[in-house]
Amino acid sequence: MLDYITSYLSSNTTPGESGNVFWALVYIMVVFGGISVAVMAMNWLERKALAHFQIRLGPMRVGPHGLLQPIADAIKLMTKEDIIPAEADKFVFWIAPLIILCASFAVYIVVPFGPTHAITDLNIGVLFMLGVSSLSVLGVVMAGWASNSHYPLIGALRSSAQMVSYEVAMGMAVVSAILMTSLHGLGPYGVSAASSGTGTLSMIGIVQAQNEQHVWFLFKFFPLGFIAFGIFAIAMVAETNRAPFDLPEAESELTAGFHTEYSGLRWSLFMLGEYAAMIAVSSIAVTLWLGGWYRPFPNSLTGDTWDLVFSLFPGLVFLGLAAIAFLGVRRMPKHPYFRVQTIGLAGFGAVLGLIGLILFVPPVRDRIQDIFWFVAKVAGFMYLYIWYRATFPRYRFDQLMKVGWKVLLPIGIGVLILTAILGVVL
Amino acid sequence: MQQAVQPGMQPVATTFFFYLLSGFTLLSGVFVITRKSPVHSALALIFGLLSQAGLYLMLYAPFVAGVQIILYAGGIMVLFLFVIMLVNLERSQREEQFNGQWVVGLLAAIALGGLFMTVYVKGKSLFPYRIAQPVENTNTQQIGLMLYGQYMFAFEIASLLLLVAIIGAVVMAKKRI
Amino acid sequence: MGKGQPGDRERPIIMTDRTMFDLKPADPKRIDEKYLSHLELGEPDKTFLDSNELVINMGPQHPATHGVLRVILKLDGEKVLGTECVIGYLHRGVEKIAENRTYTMFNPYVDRMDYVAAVSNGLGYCEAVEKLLNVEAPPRAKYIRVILTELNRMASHQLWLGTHALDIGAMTPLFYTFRDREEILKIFEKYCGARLTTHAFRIGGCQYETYEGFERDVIKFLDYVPAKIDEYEELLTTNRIWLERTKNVGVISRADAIALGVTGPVLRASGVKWDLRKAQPYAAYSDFDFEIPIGTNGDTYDRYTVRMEEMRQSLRIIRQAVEKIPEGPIMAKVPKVIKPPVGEVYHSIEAPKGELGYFIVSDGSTQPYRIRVRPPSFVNLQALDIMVRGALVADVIAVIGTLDIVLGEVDR
Amino acid sequence: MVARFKGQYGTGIREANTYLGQNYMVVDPSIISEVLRILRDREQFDYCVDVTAVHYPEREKQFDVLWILYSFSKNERVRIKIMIADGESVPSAVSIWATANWLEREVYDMFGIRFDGHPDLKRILLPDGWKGHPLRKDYGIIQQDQEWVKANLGIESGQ
Repeated sequence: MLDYITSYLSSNTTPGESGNVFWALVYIMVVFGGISVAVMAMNWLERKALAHFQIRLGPMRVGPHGLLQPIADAIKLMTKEDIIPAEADKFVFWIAPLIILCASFAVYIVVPFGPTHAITDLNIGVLFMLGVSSLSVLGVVMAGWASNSHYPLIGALRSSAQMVSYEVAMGMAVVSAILMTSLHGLGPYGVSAASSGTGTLSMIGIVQAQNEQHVWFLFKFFPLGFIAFGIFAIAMVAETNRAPFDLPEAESELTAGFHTEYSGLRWSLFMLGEYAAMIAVSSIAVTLWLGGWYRPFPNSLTGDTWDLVFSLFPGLVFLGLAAIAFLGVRRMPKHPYFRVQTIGLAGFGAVLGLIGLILFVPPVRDRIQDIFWFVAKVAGFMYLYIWYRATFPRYRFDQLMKVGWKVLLPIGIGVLILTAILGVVL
Repeated sequence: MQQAVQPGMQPVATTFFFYLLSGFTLLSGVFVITRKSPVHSALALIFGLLSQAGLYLMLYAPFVAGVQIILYAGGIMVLFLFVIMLVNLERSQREEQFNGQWVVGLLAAIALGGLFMTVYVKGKSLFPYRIAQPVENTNTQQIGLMLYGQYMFAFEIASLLLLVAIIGAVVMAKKRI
Repeated sequence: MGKGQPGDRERPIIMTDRTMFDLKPADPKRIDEKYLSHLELGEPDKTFLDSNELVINMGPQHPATHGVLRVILKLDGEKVLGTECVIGYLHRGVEKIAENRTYTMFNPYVDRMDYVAAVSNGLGYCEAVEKLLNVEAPPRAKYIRVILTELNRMASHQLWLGTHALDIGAMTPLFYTFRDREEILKIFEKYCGARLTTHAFRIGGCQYETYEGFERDVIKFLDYVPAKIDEYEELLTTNRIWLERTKNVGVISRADAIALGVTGPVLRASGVKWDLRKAQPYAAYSDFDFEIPIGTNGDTYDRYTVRMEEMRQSLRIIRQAVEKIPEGPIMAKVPKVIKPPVGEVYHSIEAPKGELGYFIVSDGSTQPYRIRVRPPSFVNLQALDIMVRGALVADVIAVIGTLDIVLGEVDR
Repeated sequence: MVARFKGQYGTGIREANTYLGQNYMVVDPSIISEVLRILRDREQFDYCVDVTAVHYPEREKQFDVLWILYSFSKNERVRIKIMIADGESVPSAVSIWATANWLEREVYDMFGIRFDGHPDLKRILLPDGWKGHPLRKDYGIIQQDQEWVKANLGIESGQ
């Protein structure tokens, strides 16, 4: 049994690929645990960032600068009464949030945090991702129907129509990205070009293709990559019912969309699912267009000096966070009431500083590189989500569908065709 | 670039998973028929399709599994659920679930049972001896080649058919657009 | 669509088919049908699969109706066929109370009608009674009145912008506008002790002399705010989605606007260049020069630009007023007990929402015989039905926001 | 303008003068709708500011119904008044100015004056089942329709 475990460590493939069930389970635990922690952190970040956009402070009371707020929310939701409407369809009502949760978490199986740090490397990675993300529509529709009242039903139908139509646009953008993996502009027939490699659907393959071609797909065939990325960015926001496209939860018309009748822990499952879907979709965007786990400018700024500089980044980031925490401690009012909070914040700062120092230790530094850069890029997307939410008013439903079908789709198909032509012609 | 199929790839089709997935498929098949409310049977159908996708994976056909998830579970079943919800199904729920022709049902069951028995008893001799040899490159590429290579014509006809169907649907639901 | 009861109850498809708070077991379909019976609404056009025509009740407690307004919408799918406003939930019978109060006692009631622009209500009432008494407020009092009314117009428009943007989905303007509105309320509080229902004026002039830091505060405010208005504009005016949600939504033509008696920014957005402060100047408005912004095609976006420009014009007026404020008494010689001669008078001012008029009939006693208040919001709300026909449900919310109605004034 | 009307209607125009700079005209109820139409078309009083009423219980013609009009072009305001007894009805001005719809409904709600020709004359501010018209002088200020309150809200009285 022991060698079964250690045998995997030597091989340089993903656990799923090497069929090693034990390590696959470990990876799943790590990734899912990481995602839930990320969701909690995202919850805190969203409330604080949104507040500072709107010149207010956001949660300050629970823990220093509201740091314990997500935990307080979680406890509150767990202890809240879990109401099931009288004539609701018990089974469907119970299973709907589960489906949404499974759909959004299933995407992480293929998300590559590093060359070997992915749960498995399906050679149909992207296809699997598209398929699973379309499953969450089922959950939404069922949630709306099961709560057996008109507002959630209309909200559910609206949001599922929105998700289905933006999935098509998303698919177009993704296909044009995959086309880029194989077309180096060299081989006459991209697909069968035996030269440097065949097109691939596997996520790790795509990232490695970007590295080999020394260009992020965002900048490949200059305008096309960018437009495809733009379409994906818009479609991904609509796919997760966020920011300008959060019509189903538009308070002004329908009360709260498909999860109106849910409460307590069941409702928090929806929130967990929504945030997980957000992180999942932005990690796909990072993989496809921003060169997965490679550090920025992997090829142009090569040489060990640059490697050293970039490798220091993780440590510096954590030390910076620790500095901000200590700045907060210094600015905390001296009143005894705040003593607990100052100690808490100081402790938090110390922990961050410690992590920062550990990250400078060479062996740790190399191993952490891939994961750090991937997570940093995804975090950038998260901030984008919050920024959208603060600035944009809401689309009306028919405008939303118009943008989906009449704007994104034609451009998507156009980009697809142009990429193919450019690939063959160049 | 990693090869399509490494020689060291352990067989995914461990027997445990096989029985598990086929069991799920059968179970959901039964549920589809017996459930009283149409939404429950639709859910059972979705579950059945997903477990079928798992079976495809075991036959080294990830592309078909992916398509199965996207098209069947993600696309068609959503439309099923839409139709079930929008059309007011109260009357059908109250009708007698199993109507009279159980005699015909019984005959069909016996015939099918006989077929299964013959296959089970005769075993291998019924089928020509072929083992599923590993394919030379990835399943998706193979399908891509054939789809756009040999069966190009059929592919175009199918897309034309779909186009006509879409236009028909639009005309049917058209108000004065 | 809902799950059928085992029994054979036909389930009508309307929002409030099972209201828990329905005291009388009246059939909900009958109540809503009765309201809409008179409107000659086109039958929803039948498509191949017959569409279900829906009666939705945007009830009194709805997040987007500014106060207790109930709008019954007859929908064909998403499109609005017709609306019926049910108002009166906030009716306090102000005009009946007026007949049993003396002139000075009625003054605070006036602030409670349009609680967002309380100062303008007070100004209208005091000037109407002064006209009845044939008394003229001293120049310094007039200037103070103009400054406070224009500040109040600014505050009312800021509140409108915040809530209107929130209804359409943009959350941030709400906080920007309320932060700046706070400055104005501080000035009111320092001057007359109250922030919202200020009761700042008396018949014949102003009650209080301006506190010594008044001019300094107002000037500090005048220097601080223009940049902030640019901030609102920066956030919304060129915002793609904002344009999409407001361009030609709730359009009302010039002729309809005049026929429906709509006044204020809503009328000016339809292209009618008419402002009471210019047409029939009152309270020292004739001494200041300012423009009247007008719109072209009377849609929500034009009303937005008109009100934003009006905010800037108010600042210009206040600046001129503060610089040219004369010295002198602030109260005209008005008898302790006001007994106006027998007669009647109609006086109206330009409130932030539109023309606010007072028609006072006096029978020579200390109590007015009849006071009729002409509320701009009540008449503007009447135009909702025309503006919303053929629009979508989301637009109804936007149009209610752009009409800038306050229910206290609609119901009186 | 008053001279033109006097010439046309003679006795129909009861009285026309100005008080505190605001001119008003008292008209005979029978010809009120033509006068209003002429005022709008010929005299361009295209904006009907307000329709209201005043109750004088001691007079035999108890109610004064007023139309306050304003003309954009001439920047001028005028008040047209008619005197009617209790129970008489007044021709509705909805066909002339659309704004009169709700204003007349409120006058009916508060005074009980019926406007014939009005598309949908019913109470606007008070609940439908309410009895009595509050703004009449004989309607006491503390009196309040107990019976409606008991039936609908199930409480003794609003006080």
